[in-house]
Parts: sequence; structure tokens; C-alpha cells
Amino acid sequence: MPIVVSWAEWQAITLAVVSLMFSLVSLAYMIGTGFHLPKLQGWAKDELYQALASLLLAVLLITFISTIDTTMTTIYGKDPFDIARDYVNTVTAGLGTFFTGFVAYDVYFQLFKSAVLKAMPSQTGFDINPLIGLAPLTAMLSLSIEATLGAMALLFGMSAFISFIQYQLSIILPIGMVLRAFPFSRAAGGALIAVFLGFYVFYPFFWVFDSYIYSDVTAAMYAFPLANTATTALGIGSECIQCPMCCVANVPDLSGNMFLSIIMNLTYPVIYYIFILALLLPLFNVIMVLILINELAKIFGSEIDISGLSGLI
Amino acid sequence: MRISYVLTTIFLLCTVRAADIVCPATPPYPPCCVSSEFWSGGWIYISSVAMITIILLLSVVYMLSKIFVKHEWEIWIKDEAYQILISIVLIITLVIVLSAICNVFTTLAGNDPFLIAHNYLNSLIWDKTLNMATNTFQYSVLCQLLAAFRTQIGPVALGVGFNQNAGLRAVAVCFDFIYALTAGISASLMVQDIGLSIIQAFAFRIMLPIGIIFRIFPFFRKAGGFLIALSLGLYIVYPLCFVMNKMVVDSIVSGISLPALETYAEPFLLAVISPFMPIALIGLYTIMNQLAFLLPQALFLPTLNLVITLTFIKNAARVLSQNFAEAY
Amino acid sequence: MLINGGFGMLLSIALSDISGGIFLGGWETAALTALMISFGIIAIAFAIGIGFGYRELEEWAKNEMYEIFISGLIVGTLIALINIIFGISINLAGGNPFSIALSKVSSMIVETNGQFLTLLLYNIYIGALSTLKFAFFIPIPILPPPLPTVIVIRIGSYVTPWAGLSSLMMGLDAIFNVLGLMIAALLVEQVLLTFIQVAFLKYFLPLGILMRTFPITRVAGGTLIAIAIGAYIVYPLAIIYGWNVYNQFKATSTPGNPGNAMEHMFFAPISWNIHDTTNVLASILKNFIIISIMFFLSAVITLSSIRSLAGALGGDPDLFGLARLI
Amino acid sequence: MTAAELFQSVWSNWQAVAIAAAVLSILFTSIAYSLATVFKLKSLQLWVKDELYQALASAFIAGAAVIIITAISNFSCSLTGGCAAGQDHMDVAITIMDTMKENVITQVQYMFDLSMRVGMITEMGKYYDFSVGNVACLVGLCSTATGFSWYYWAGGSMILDSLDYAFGLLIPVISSFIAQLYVLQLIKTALFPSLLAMGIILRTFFFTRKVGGLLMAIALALYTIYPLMYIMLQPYFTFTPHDFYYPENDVSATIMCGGSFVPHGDADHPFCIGIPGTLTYIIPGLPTSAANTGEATFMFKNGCRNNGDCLGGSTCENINGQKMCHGPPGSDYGSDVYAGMLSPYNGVLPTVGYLLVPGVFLPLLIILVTISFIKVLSPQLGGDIEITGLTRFI
Amino acid sequence: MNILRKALLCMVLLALLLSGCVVNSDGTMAVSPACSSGTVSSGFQTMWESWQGIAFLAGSTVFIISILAYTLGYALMHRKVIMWAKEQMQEACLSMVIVLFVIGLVSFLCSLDLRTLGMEVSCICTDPAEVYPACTTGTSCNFVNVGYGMLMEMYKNIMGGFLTVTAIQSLLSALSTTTYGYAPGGVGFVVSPLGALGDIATSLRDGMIVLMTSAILTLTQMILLKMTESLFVILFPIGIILRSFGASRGFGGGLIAIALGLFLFYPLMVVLFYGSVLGSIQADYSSMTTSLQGQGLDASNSNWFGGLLWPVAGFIGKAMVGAIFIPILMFMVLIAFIKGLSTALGEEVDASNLTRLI
Repeated sequence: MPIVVSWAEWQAITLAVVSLMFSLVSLAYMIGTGFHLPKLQGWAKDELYQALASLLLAVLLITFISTIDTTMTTIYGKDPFDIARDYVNTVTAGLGTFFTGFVAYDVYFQLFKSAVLKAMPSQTGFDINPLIGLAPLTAMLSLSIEATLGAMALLFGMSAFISFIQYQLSIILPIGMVLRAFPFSRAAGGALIAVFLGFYVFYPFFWVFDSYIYSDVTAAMYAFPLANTATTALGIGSECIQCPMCCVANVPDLSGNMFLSIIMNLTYPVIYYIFILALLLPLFNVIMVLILINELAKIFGSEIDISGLSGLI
Repeated sequence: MRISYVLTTIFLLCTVRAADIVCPATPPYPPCCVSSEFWSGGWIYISSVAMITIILLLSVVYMLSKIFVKHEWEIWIKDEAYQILISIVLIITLVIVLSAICNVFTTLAGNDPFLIAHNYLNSLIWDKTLNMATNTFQYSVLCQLLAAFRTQIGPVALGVGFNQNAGLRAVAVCFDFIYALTAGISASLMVQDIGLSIIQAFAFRIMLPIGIIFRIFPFFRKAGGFLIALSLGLYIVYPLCFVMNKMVVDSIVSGISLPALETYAEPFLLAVISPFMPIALIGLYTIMNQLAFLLPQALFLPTLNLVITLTFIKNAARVLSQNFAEAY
Repeated sequence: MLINGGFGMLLSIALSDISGGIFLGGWETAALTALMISFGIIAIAFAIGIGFGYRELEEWAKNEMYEIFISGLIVGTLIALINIIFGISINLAGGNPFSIALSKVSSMIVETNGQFLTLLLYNIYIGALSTLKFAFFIPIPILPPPLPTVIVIRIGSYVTPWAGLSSLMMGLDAIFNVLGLMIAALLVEQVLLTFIQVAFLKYFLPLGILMRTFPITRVAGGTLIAIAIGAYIVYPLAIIYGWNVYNQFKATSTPGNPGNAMEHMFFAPISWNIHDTTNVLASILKNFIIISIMFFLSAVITLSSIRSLAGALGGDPDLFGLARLI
Repeated sequence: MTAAELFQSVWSNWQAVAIAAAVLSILFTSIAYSLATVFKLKSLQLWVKDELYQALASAFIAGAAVIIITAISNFSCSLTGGCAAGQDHMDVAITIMDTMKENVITQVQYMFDLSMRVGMITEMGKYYDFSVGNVACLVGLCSTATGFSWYYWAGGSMILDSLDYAFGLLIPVISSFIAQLYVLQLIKTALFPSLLAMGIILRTFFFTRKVGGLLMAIALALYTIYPLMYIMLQPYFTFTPHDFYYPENDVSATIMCGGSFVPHGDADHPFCIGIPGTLTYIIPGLPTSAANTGEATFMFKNGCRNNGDCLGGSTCENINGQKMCHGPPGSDYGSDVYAGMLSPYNGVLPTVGYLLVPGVFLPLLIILVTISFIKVLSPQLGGDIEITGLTRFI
Repeated sequence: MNILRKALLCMVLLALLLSGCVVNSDGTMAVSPACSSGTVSSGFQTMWESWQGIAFLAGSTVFIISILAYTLGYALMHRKVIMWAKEQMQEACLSMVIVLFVIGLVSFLCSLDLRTLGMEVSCICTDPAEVYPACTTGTSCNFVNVGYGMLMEMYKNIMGGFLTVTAIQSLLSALSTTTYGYAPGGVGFVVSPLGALGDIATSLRDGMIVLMTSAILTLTQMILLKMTESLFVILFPIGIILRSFGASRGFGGGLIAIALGLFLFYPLMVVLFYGSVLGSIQADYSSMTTSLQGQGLDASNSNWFGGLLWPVAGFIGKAMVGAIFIPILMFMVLIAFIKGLSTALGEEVDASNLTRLI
């Protein structure tokens, strides 16, 4: 019957692996003392310390992670990964509504732009395409549709990465422990453990931090500008005192101001969602986690080759 | 007496080997031959002059050390003399071992490694990369053309018209993307090809003799060691890496088979939308497979070659520029 | 307590910007718990060090104690320092720098919208004109009316007099991209201003202090504190400086005619003066240069001050390659 | 008002603040020095000594700022070979760019007229049909009419498309010249004085020294290197606009074109449309040539009017059937030879190509040179070497 | 004096063997991948026998020389030479021990069926022509094949997704070009009502390019996986032989590190990392196809955008992370492993330019 190993319980596997390493090294130490091989004994003693350090490290890590999980679930009722995923889904849903908003505007403008008025009964009269000049506007709308869809795809990728970390990345801790036990692969082992801790613990923590910024900042974002452009569109805003016709833009054209303010009402929150929520905060999370991994790698005794990653950015 | 017998056989072995080490006066040079100037007065003359000057210098310094009773100068001279001896021994062993290694690898590779490398790279550039690029370009133009066809039902003023194959324009954009990628890949392969012919021309015929000369001078010892290592690495290890690449690629070509496009596409309703779409997509699918075969050979394997050669050069430089001071 | 009391003294910064962060159950409690925990760890380490005579552990504990003391000192002086600097920046900007910066940026947006609208109306006008096509014919009835007409021959012609304007429209598309870029840059500035005002002191600063107390996250914590303070104080001032240069040098002065191309809205013969377009172009580009230079300059000034602060607070001065990124 | 005087006016009210700041930092460092000696903190002593030098340097800069700036402006004036009274090298650069902008706009006007003429003629069409019986075909649907329509000059759409493409490049090139002009004016009036003043003040405080040094370096670089590069590259920032002619004038066109309904609708201008020609064409009937039938080579090669008309009094002769006009003896190609266009091919597309160099390439070059100068100057003034991502470009 | 004669004999033998080693007729060394159909490939077996002979020979010659040096050093009481000789002897023994265990190691790795470890994996058929799971001649599930199988599954899903997105995109762009004319008697309008769909089609086009690149990169990794087997067969023996000689120990160690890193660690990571991403991409692909079939392409129903575009964006995002971001992470850890291994085996592999490359 094949031994069924379910790789999800990474904690149990790590402890099993570390104790295996520990027994191996103590076996070597016994042989060394038994057969009076001073060199082997010396080497085994040193390895014993390393195995002890690994054991201590494993225990410390597991307790640290479980405390973080319990504190988070007590305070917020969900573990960090679920909070992170819910937050990413709410942001994607927001982007979805903007997407449909842009498409709705685009439908009308494309319709007007393409309308050709024919007034040429039996080849007399004239033809004209009155609103072909709206082409730059539809080009900008098409650009924003692409940007919104791209940001949504990016956020979906992020949530996939979060669940990848939660369910699969935990496997590299036991591997890191195993590699850390052998002298020649200690560098790689230490690096793996630092990467695990960085991404498994701190990365979701920063996402939870973002979700708490989200509610506060979005309220502030929607408070300020919308009131401004909505009222000015209808000619009530403060700018409209001197020139009532030109509240959104200093050009006296009511229809132009009306549709410009509608467009601005949509582009302002989209810029906030795409620039801050889809680009700036995820970049901030990754940068902070990489700084932490760099520090952790020094502590775990192996200088991880993060310089490569920084080159990547 | 037996020792002399053994020594003579070894000496014979060297001279026999030595004959085909030196390149003939006029090209085409056989593989791994050191430039003939080595014998015909070029390098030998210079290295012997260098030798004499150094010995002269040492003797002057020795005389001075005796006059001014400078003990440390004496040690320095002894050390330098020893180094020159080491250099000469090193050079002779190098010349002998070089030809042995070279012949072994030539027989191993079946032909001059440079020739195999050039054929491999040329076949990669001309047969695979560039004709794939032209195919991609033709497909792209065809797709743009088909995308422009318009069906009009009834007069424009009172009917409906649409471009049934407008979707092909996006497929054309995919083809252009691949075209740009292949252009980049062919450039990198050509650079490697040119690099190889430069190495073949300069590594053994210029760099190695200079390295040997530098190895003799006391101050340029480290640089000399490095130059010799560099020429060895570039002339022997680098082309062999290409031979290895060729072997690896030949070994895996048979092992990989990909299902036809239809297997992926349950939603093969594409034909419903535009009849030309399946043809274009099958063309795109085959080109994507060819590109996937090309990417490892154009990006991963050359990087591996570089890593192996650099490791050899670093290690050989360290070994060659040792001054074996601690050995005596 | 000291920390809470210190905050009371912060009159100049709006209280809403400072406290009320509900992350981890309010940040003051989080900072205190963090200090407690790190004190606990150091005490245990110190005890083990002495107990087992483990020299380095003792040394490490002493060093950590010193670091915690430094963190406490930094937090203490930081609050006083922010208050003084923010006071200076208030009388420099004449009012809360954030609200002034926001109103200035929105006035810039209004003027750019004006230029966009003018150019769009002009584009619609020449677009429509370029597609206007006339057709007319002369009927030649064979045997003219008094006589019975058998067949009627018609000879006519189609004319699109202003078809040549299509090349001008192609040129204007490029200008609309420039205008789109200007509006996007201004919106990004406005969004960043609100984001920094709301989130930096209330969330990022406490997180930085929290992380600075633990040894492994000390460098990251230091960087975070530097980012929070540097951006909060320097960024709005840089925007206001940008606006002053913009206001002094901008093209649009009176509302309604930003070098208005609409002045020539008449049914001109086919001759068309290119200056109508180049005048509009000139006013748009004048603003575009100022806005892009100021956008770039404010980024450089803010980043440079964050880098010098990060160096002082023990953070990672090159922001882990981020400085190289921008 | 030269930039130096502008700075002087700005600096007059900020100098007091700068001096006060310098004195304050000297005071601060001396206190720190006394502290260092009392507590014998070696590192602090070193730091203080360095700070003292910096503070003194700042005080010196603050005091002598005006003198230094005027010295710099005189020196750069001498570099440009003398400036007019009350002007400095910035104004020389501004005049260069201004004349360049005006010339390019007139050239684009010529091209735009050409595009209008080509557009109008290409879209002109005629139709002939007949219907049986006395059907009132004057108004309404002439369903029984059969006949054909004919666009005699539809071939011109090829030229119209290439003109569209040319304008897609020309308008951005004009914007680039206008932008360069404004950047120079912006530096002179706003950037240089304010940045330099702010830089000097910030440099005095030790914790904003980096930012201050950087701003001073930016101001000085923009004031000296940036305009001097324009003056140095002046031959490439000159352009003489030229109109477009047919290689040889077309006899039939003189009748058809006679005078200009559309600007430059003269006989030897491509696609000329005169009043009589247009009327004969628009009025329904047989298609008559409203435009001349000469070779439409004006997109690549520009012909000349009759003898002596090519700018610079050249002679025109036929080389293998092509009328080539040459400048005065010695210069082998056409007369409008200037820095770039050393070839007879000065039609529409070559002109666009030529304008791209001063429009796109040279400004990038100048900006790169200025950035590297800032990178070198900034550390000398105690500024931040790593100007964020900027240094990655070089 | 017999030692000298023995040394000479060995030298001659070595020269002979080296020149006559296993080459087929036209001189090119036939290379076959290490594992085939679940066990050690016979090609590797025969080749390794001959390389084993050479490796032993090289080890014994070094052993003899170092004994010679040891006696000399002992005689001349020269401590350094003794130390050097002892070290060479140790190295020679170590390389000989490694040589012994290679076949055992390779056969163990080739025959280890991952399914026994309780991982539900997708392997490949022994007959390369067939496509898993329709295998007639049986499946082989060692870690290289499992990696290959998983990448194949992902490749199929991404290609399926790519074709679906192309279908949607071509329908949208076709619809967007429809013009509808209503100008009876020459008076009225000609309109193209669905113009907005054209803009959605352009954003889908960027998705198509991302999916195409992901598919190409996945296929490239499958080929790399196959290449690592053949690379191991060439680099590992040469590495061991070079490692036994003192002068080229560093270089030999480097080659062994590269061979082991590529043959052992890389497939292991592919199995671990891709085992995870595959599941989520498959789920997304099926949800996209069901929603496509479910509501078809009629734009009439209300949540048409939500129903169709949402899973499409999700699929593109996940494919992007799975096929582009995770390989970068894998290569980063692989380089750290090779550098660590090579420092232990003697020579720092100059992989620094590799890291700069990424």
C-alpha cells in the first residue's frame, strides 16, 4: 500500500525531517566517539550544534506562525490569507463596475462617431459624418478599458499567488530544513527558509494592512472630488460662481461641461483604484517582504542571492 | 639505465606529438595548433631574449646583493630563478598535454569542434530562425489581408455590412510579436557564431604565445597565467560546449511529441465565425512549437556554455598563476 | 501616557490624520504591546546568556536593549520634530498644505479640461467638415419639355472640398495623447495627496514604529517611518511649489479663450491658416511642460528627502532598489 | 531682464533668510563641538568638524551668490561670442529656437496647402446616367436611371495617405520645437532663480543638505549647459522653408490654373487649382484637367520655377529627362543647401525626415548631457549623487 | 623501480583508453537521456560502464602519484608534500566512491514512482507518441516525467484558454465592424451600433499575447526538462574524472554541481511548484468554458460582461502568474542551490553573471 503523504500538513513533516537529521548526526557522533575518530567526532559535534539550531529554528517558526494565525483569527475572525483574498476580490469587483461603466459610455460615443448622415436623394444634396471628431475620446475610453481589464487580470494573478503561498509554498520549509542540515547545501537551505517565512507570514500580513487602509482611504477619496465635479457639472460648485457655464472646464459650453464632468467622475476613482490599489500597494508589499527576506537570510546564516531579485525590479 | 630508457621514450613521445602541435605556415590550420611563429623565430626568439634579459638582471641583482650584503635580495633572486624554471617546465608540459587533450576531444566530437559548432549555429540561424521569421511575416500579412474583406448585404445606404474575419487582425498582432522575438534570437545566435570564428583566429595563435611570454617575466606572472587560462578556456572548452549542445538537442528531438491543435480546442467553433481562422491558428500553433524548441537553444544553452567556460577559466587561472612557492 | 500625551501637543497636524487607525485594534495599543513583547524576549535572552555563560547572547541582549532605547527616543523626538516642521510648512503654504495643494491641483485640472474641450470641439468641427460631400447634376431632357421627352440624361459631379483636413486630424490625435497624459498625471497627483494625507501618519507610521521594535524587522521599520514622514511633510510643499511656477507661467489667463481655435468658426474657403492649430498647440504645450517638469521635480524632491531620512533612522537608504526604479 | 538680474531680484529678499540659516547652523555645530570635547566622543568631533566646514561653505555661497552668478553669465556670454546689451546666453538660445519654430510653421503651412489641394482633387467625381421616359428625375429617387460615375483623380488618394502620415509626424515635431522654446523661457524666468534660491537655503541645514545641493546643481546645469548646447548645435537648429514646385511648368496648367483659388494654386505648383480650372471641373460635364499633369515627384524631389528661381540663383538643366537645378558653381546640389539637406531630394518626405533630427534626437541628446553634468556637479555641492532613477539612463 | 614502470604503463593505458573511448562509427558520442521508460536507459548504462573504467583509472593514477609523492615527502621529511599527497589520496578515494554509487543513484531516481509517495500526479506514457492519460504501453512516473506531465497539462489548459479567448475576440471584432444603413431614398443614417465591442476586443488582444507567451514559456520548460537528463549524462562523468585530478578539481566540482542541480533539483521544484498552480488554472479554464457554453455569445443577457469577461480576466491573471512569475522564482532558488553545492564540491561556479542576467 503506497504510503500516502499529504503534503499539506507541512508542520508535521518539518518536525519529522528535523528529528531525522538530528538522529543521523548523533549517530555519526556516536560512531566518532566509539571508534576514536577524532576528526569525525569534531565534525559531528559541529553538525550537532547546527542540527540543534535547526530544531530550535523549526520549533520557533511553527510557534510564531501559529501565534500569528490565532491572534489574527481572534481579532478579525479570519486567518490572514482569507482576509487578503476577500480584499483583493472587493478591489477587483470595484474595477469590474468601472469596466462596465466605461463600456457603457463607449457604446454611445462609438454610435455617435460612426453615424453618417446621408442627405443625397438621387445623387443631389450632401453626405456628412458629423461627429467623427469624437475619435480621440473613444481612443481614450478604449485605453481605459484596456487598463482596467489589465489591472483586473493583475489582481486575479495576485490572489492566485496568495493561495499558491498558502497551500503549496509551505512545502519548501521542510526542504529548506533538509538542505540546511548538510554543510554543502546550507546556503540554499537557509535561503529557502527565509523565503518561506517572508512570503508565508509577512506577505499576507501586509495585505491585511492594505485591507484596513482601503476602507478609510476610499471613503476619503469619494468624499473630496466627486462632490466637487458633480456639483460643478450642474453649475452649483464653488468654481461656478465666477463663470457658471464653465465649472468643469473654463470653456463656456454647457454640453461639453456636462459630459466632461461625467467622464471625470469615472476616471478619478479608476485612477485611484488602478494606481494606488492595483499598482502602488502590491509593489509596497513585495518590496517590504523582500527587505525582510534579506534581513532573515542574514539571520539564518546564508546570504540569499536577493541581489538577483533586486536586479529584477 | 632504465630510467634513461623511460625518459627517452617519453621524450620521443613528445617530439612525435610536438610535430603536429605547430600550425603549418599557411592556413587552413588543423585544430588545436599553436601558431607557427612559435618556432620560426617569432615567439621563440622573443621568449629566449626575455629569458636572457631576466637572467642578466638576476645576476646583476645578485652581484649588488653581495656588495651591499642585502640578504633578502638573495632570497628574491633564488625565488625568481625557481619561478623561471617552473615556467619553462609548465610551458613544455602545456604544449604536450595540449595536443593530447585536443586530439582526444577532436576524436570524441568526431570532427574539429569549431567546425561542428559553426555548422550547428549556422543550421540554427538559417534553417530554423530566419525561415521561421519569414513564415511568421507572411502569415501576418495574409491575416491582415483577410481581415479587410467585407461582406455587404444590400446597398450601403440600406443594408448591413460587416468584416467577418476582423478577428484575424489580432492573430496578425500575435504573429508580429513572434517575428520580433525571432529577430532578437537570430541576432544573439549570429553574435555567438562570429565570436567563435574570432576565437578560432586569435585564441591559440596570438593569445596563448603572449600568455607564455608574460608568464616568464616576474611581474606579469599573474597576467600571463590568466591569459593562458583564457586562451585554453576559449579555444578548447567553449567550442566543446557547443558540441555538447548539439548532442543534447539531437538526443531530445525525438522524445517530445505534441498533440495536434484540435485536441485542445473543444470550442472549435472558430470555423463558424470565420472560415480562415482555423488555418491561421494552426499556422500559429506550429510556429509557437518551433519557437519553443528554439528558445532553449538560443537562450538557456548559450548561458550554460558561458557559465562552464568562465568556471574553467577562473579555475585554470588560479592554478596556472600559482607560483608553487610553498612546494620547495 | 507619554506617547498619548505627546500626541495631544500636536496641534498643527489635524488630529484625524494622526489617530483613529483601527489596524490591530488601534495603533497606540499595538506599539505598547510590541514594546512589551520585545522587552520580554530581551529579558529571557539576557537571563539565558548569564545563566549558561553564553557570552554572545549577553552581548546581543545588551545591544538590543540599546536599540529599544533608541527606538523609544526616535518615537519621542519624531513627534516633536514633525510638529515643528509641519508648523513651518503651514505658514510657508499659508494654511494646511494638503487642502491648499488639493485645491491648486484641481484648478490645474479645470484649466487642462478647458483646453481639452476646446481642442475637441475644434476637432469635431474640422472632422465633420472633412467628410462633407456635395453632389449635384444638370438634367438634359431629350426633346426639351414642350416637346415629348423620351429620355432624360443627367450629368453630375461629387465634390468634397475639405478632404485635405484629414491630415490635420491625424496630427491632432498626437496632441490629444499629450492632453490625456497631462490629465492622468494631475489626477495621479491628486489621488496621491489624499492617500498620503489619510493613510501615512495614521497607518504607515505606526506600522513602521511597530516593526522597528522587533530586531528582524528593524531595517524595514526604519524605512517605513522615513517614507511616512518624508512624504507627509515634503510632498504637499513640492506640489504647492509646482503650482506657483505653473500659475506664474501658464498660458491660460482668462476663462473661455485659451488661444481659442474657435475664433475662426466661419465657413472659410479651402484656404486654411495653420496658425489656428499652432496657437492652440502653443498654449497646450506651455502648460504640458510646466506640469510634467513639476511632476518630475516633486517626485525627485520627495524621494531625495525620504532617502536622507531613511539613512538617519537606520532604514534601507536606497529603498531596496526602489529609488533606482523611479 | 537677463536671468542673472531675475535671480538677483528673487535673491534680494531670500538672502537674509539664507545668511540667518548659515549663522544658525554654525552656532549649532559649535555647541555640538563643545559637547563633543566635554564627553570626548571622537566620532562626534569628526562629524562636527565636517559640519563646520559645510556651514562655512554655505555661508560663503549665500553671501557671494549674486557675484558668482553674474561671473558665470559673463563667461557663458563670451562663449557665445558676445551677447547683445541687456541679454545673456539664454536669450541667444531663445532667439535661435524662436526663428526655428517660425520657419518650421511656415514650411508646414506650405505642406498643408498642398494637402488641401490634393484632398479636394482626389475626392472629385463625375457621374453620367440616363432614364427612359419623362420621369421627374430632378428631385427624388431616380430608380430607373442607369449610368456610371467616374473619379478621374482617385489615384491621388495614395499621395493624400502619405501626407496624412507626414502630418502625423509634423504636428508632434512642431510641438517639440514649441516645447523646447518654452523650456528655455521657463528656465530663464522661473526655474533657475527659484531652484537656486531654494537650493542655497536648504543647503545650510545639515539634514536637508543633500536636497539643497541637488537643487543647486539642477539650477546651475539648466542655466549653463542646457542653453550653451543649443548655441553649439545652432547649424542644426536652422531651417529655410521652401515651397513645392513641379520640375518643369505644365503648359496646360497655366490655362486651367490661372491665379489661385487655393493658396499657391499657380501653374508650377503641384495639383494647382485656379478659379477657372475649378469651375470647369465642378460644373458637371466632361472631366477636364483641373490639375497639371507633371510628374508628381514633389513628395521626394522638389523642382524649381523657371531659371534663377531656385533659391540662390541657380541654373536648371535636364539630366536624363529630369530638370535638376543647381546652386552657384562649386556647390553641386540644389541651392537650399544648409546644414542637413545636402541633397537635391528636398520634397515633402525628406523634409519631414530632416526635421525629426532637431525635433526629436537633438533634444534627447541635450537632456542626457545636462543630466550627466548634474550628476557630476551634485556631489561637489554636497547634493545627492543618486538622483533616483535618472542615473540609470546613463 | 617497479613503481616507475607501473606509472608509465598506466600513462600509456590512459592515453590509449582516452583516444579509443566509446565513440560510434562517425566519431560523435551517442548521448541518450539518463532515464527511459521508468528505469536507467540502456544507452546510459553502457556509456557509464566505459566512463566508469576511465574514472577508476584516473582515480588509481592519482592514487599512485600521491603515494609516490607521500614516500618522497616522507623521505625528505617535507611536511607540505605529505599533506598534499594525503589530500590527493582522500580526493581520489572520494571520487572513486562517488563513481560506485552513481549507477545506484540514477536508477533509484529513474524508477522512483512518485505516485507511491501519495502525490496525485500526471505522468507521461512510455511510448512518447501517445499523450497521457491515453497510454497503451503503460506510464512512467519518475520525477522528470511527472514534471513533464504536469507542464503538459498546464500547456493544454493554456492553449485551450488561448483558443477560447481568440474565439470571443474574433466574434466581438466581427460584430464591431457591422454597419447598418437606414437611408431610404438616399436620406437617413448609416450607423455601426456595436462599435464599443471593438474596444473590448483590443483589450482581449493583449490577453491573447500574454496567453501565447505563457504557452511558449511552458513548452520551453518541458524541453528544458528533457535537456537536463541528457546534460546530466554528459557533464556528470566528465566532472567526476576532472575532479579526481588535483589541478582541475575545482572545475570538475563545478560541473558535477551543475549536472546534479539541473538533473535533480530542477525537476523536483517543477513537480512541487507546478503541482499547485496547475489545479487552480484547470479550475479557471473549466469555469471559463462552461460560462461560454452556458450563456453563449449572445450579448443580450444582462450580466454578459460579468458572466464572460470575469473568468477570462481571472484565467489570464493566473496563467500569467503560473507561467511567467513562478519560473523566475524557481530559477532563483536553483541558482542558490548550484552555487551552494559547487562551493562544497570545490569550485565556486561562476554563476554570478547568471544572477545578473535575470
